[in-house]
Amino acid sequence: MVEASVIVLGIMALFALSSTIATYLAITERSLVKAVLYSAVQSTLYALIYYLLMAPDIVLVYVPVSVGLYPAIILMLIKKTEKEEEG
Amino acid sequence: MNFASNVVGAITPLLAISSFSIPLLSLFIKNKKFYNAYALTISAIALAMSSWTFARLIEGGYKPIVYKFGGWPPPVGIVYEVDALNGLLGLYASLVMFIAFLFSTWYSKFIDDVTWYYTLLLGLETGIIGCIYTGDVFNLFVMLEVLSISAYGLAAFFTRRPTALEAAFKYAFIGALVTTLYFIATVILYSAYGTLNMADLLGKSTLASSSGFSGWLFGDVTSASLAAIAFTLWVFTFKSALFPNHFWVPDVYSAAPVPVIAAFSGAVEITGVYVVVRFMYTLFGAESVLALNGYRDSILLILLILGIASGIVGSLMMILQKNAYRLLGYSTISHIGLLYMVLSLGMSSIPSDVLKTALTALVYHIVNFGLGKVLMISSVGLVSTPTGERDLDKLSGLSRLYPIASIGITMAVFQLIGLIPFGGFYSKLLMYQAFISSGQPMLAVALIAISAISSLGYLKIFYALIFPPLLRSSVKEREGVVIPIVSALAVAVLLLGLFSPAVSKFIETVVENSLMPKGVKMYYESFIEVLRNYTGGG
Amino acid sequence: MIDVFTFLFTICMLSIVVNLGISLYGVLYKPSLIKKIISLTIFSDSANITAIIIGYVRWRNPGEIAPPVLLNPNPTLEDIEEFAKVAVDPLPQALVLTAIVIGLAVTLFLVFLTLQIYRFYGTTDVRRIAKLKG
Amino acid sequence: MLIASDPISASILISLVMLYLTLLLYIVIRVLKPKHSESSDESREMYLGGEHPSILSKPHVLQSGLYWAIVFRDFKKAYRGLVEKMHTGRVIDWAYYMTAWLLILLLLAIIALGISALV
Repeated sequence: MVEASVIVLGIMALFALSSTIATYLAITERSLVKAVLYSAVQSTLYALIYYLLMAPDIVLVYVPVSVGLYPAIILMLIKKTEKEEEG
Repeated sequence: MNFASNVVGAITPLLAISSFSIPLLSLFIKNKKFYNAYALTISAIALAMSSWTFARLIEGGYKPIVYKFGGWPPPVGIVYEVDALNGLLGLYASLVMFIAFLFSTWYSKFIDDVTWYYTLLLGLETGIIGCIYTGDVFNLFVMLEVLSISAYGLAAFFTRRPTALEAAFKYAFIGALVTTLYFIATVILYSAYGTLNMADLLGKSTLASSSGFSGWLFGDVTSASLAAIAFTLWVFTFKSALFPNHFWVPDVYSAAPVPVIAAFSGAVEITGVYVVVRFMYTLFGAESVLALNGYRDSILLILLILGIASGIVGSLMMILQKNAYRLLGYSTISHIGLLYMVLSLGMSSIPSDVLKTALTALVYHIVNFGLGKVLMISSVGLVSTPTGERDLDKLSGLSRLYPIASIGITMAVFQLIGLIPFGGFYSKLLMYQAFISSGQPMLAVALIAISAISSLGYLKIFYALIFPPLLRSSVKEREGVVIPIVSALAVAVLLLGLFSPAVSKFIETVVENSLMPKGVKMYYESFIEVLRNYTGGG
Repeated sequence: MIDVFTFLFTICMLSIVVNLGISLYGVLYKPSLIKKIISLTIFSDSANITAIIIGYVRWRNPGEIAPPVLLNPNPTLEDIEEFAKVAVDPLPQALVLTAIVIGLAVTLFLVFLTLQIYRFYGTTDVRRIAKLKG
Repeated sequence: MLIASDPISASILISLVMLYLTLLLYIVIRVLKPKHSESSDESREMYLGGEHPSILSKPHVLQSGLYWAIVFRDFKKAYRGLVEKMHTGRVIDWAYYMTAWLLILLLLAIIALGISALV
């Protein structure tokens, strides 16, 4: 028999692993726009982990800042500067 | 006692509120003179409060003063705990900041937007005083961030100069990384000890090693302490510009406003040194878990080696510089190296009276170096600011226009090299004694070599600014408030030397009542006393 | 059951630590300033989530777990004891809130700085922004 | 000798070293002091440790020319390492030194823990 809390924990581990993949892609990706998108994916996964870790108040702060504001600002910055990272 | 603790708690909120209210005030008041007076008054009040606090400390036999924020008792709430060491350093830092503000009243003629400048500079002072007075590891993080953000802003203050932007980005990117790393360190400490209070950590870290129990909340106390101290040391060697982490200093110095440079070398880097001392001697002393398998000893040994490297690299690079402030940046690095050399004499093989001499030399040299450096920077600033040049070639002979600057530079060079009637000599003498009696004469040789090499670098400033005849016709700016600053500081460095027996004796008492076992015990006991008062006398 | 718990938690912690390492590499060694900003946000997020995981005291007392919110307005002593057993540690959450706000300020400053640097140097590649040397 | 632990002899010793240093510096300044008259080949060589000859036409020695002679003669190798390997002004070059220091700290911690686990 599998407990519900184990399932929750399993989901959390899954999220954490995928966030690692997203981070790796965000760092290695040449195209900066794609890198921002990967980092937004990572932020979303982190937000879900926060929720599972019983920190809903953090989610409320974290989602607008990290999923909304950061990518928007950085995309604006990219629009004004460079789109590709040099080798 | 109660009133004294309230004064301690009031300093940082006062500074912070007055800093943040400047942007609001700027909506109504445009006059530059108002902001000069405003900022100067605030920093004078802070200076008065910190000196009053220190006077109360002396009066109370160096019994640490504890202030509870919002009345929450430690270890739950944030506390400020002022013992002899941070009382003295807080007084010293607020003095340096006061001089920086005084110099700013003259310097503000040359900058356009004064409001933003003073907001950031007051923010910097908030951060410095907060970092020095705090008795809470997480509050240290917050204050470090306040300090850092103001410092990044001030480094990038001349947003139209590419070099200022470059320096600021080099400082800010790694600075942001470094403060986050310190956040991780505090979290690790909390996870293992279940507390963020410094005195509580001190008690638990010592207890854990003697009774051998571990695993409070998460993981093992020993490994958590080791990891946390590794991160913390890296962070604060960056803030205090020790050798491999020193790269930001010359860049920031070559482009920041002059009073800010004085504040940086006099107070910001000293704050870094102070935190390292606090962690290595109070929180994780010779008896704590950190002493496991010689970890503390080996870390101190590495700090010693890095201190020597820092001194040598800094003084060698000084000779090469063309920018006056960049040169002074490398001189700061070399002096920070000397400070770390004496700081790291706390290995278990070294007897405690040698350690006491070493720490006395440390505190004495902090004061000597800081005041000498501020004197130097304000003299050079007087010469260089009206022309807007920082290149030594272009400044050549200009100090002939300002006799007071020539006097100031001469005195400061003597102080920083360490010539005999000046304070710098006596603190280096104490260092020398500590090295010799610790049984490592090579360290004393290194000290003399560093002083010798760096004297060539100081001679360069001397030779560029004072010796050559005045070539360009340059308009002389009125010295104004710089004359009293330079003369007061020159007298101060001379007095620090002339009364050196009394001064070193006084500093020795301070060290004995803060960093030596007796002082650490007092630090812990006053925390316990506050706790007991709260729980009802039990 | 405990083994499964430990295993899954280890996976979580390990991937966060790997994230920290990757983003540390990004901040220090990636040449593009924008990439550095992205790495820095990931780095501070990972630091925050480490704090939250530490505050999640699931392994200390297995069983019920709840957010640190007391529902009963006039709690008795038993209520509070019960609450202390099931609630997660609220302190790391307070720390993280502070850290998020501070991180926002720093990131905004860095974005502004990068924009200014691009205006003067015409590049965001740090290898070419090296006027200050020696 | 160097091993003088009492304050008085240490004081005398250090003052002597300082005096010696000051003398040395004084000599350096005297040797390098600008001469407005014809300069001999010897002094020409002193100045021209890697500098353009045009500096001799200037009324006094410029900053950049002063130590170049000494620097180039004695510390050439050390400076090449310091300037070209370390203080290049590029953040990525610093990062190697900084991470090395962090790694040393962490490595020491791991070694200390490892020893206690073994013993």
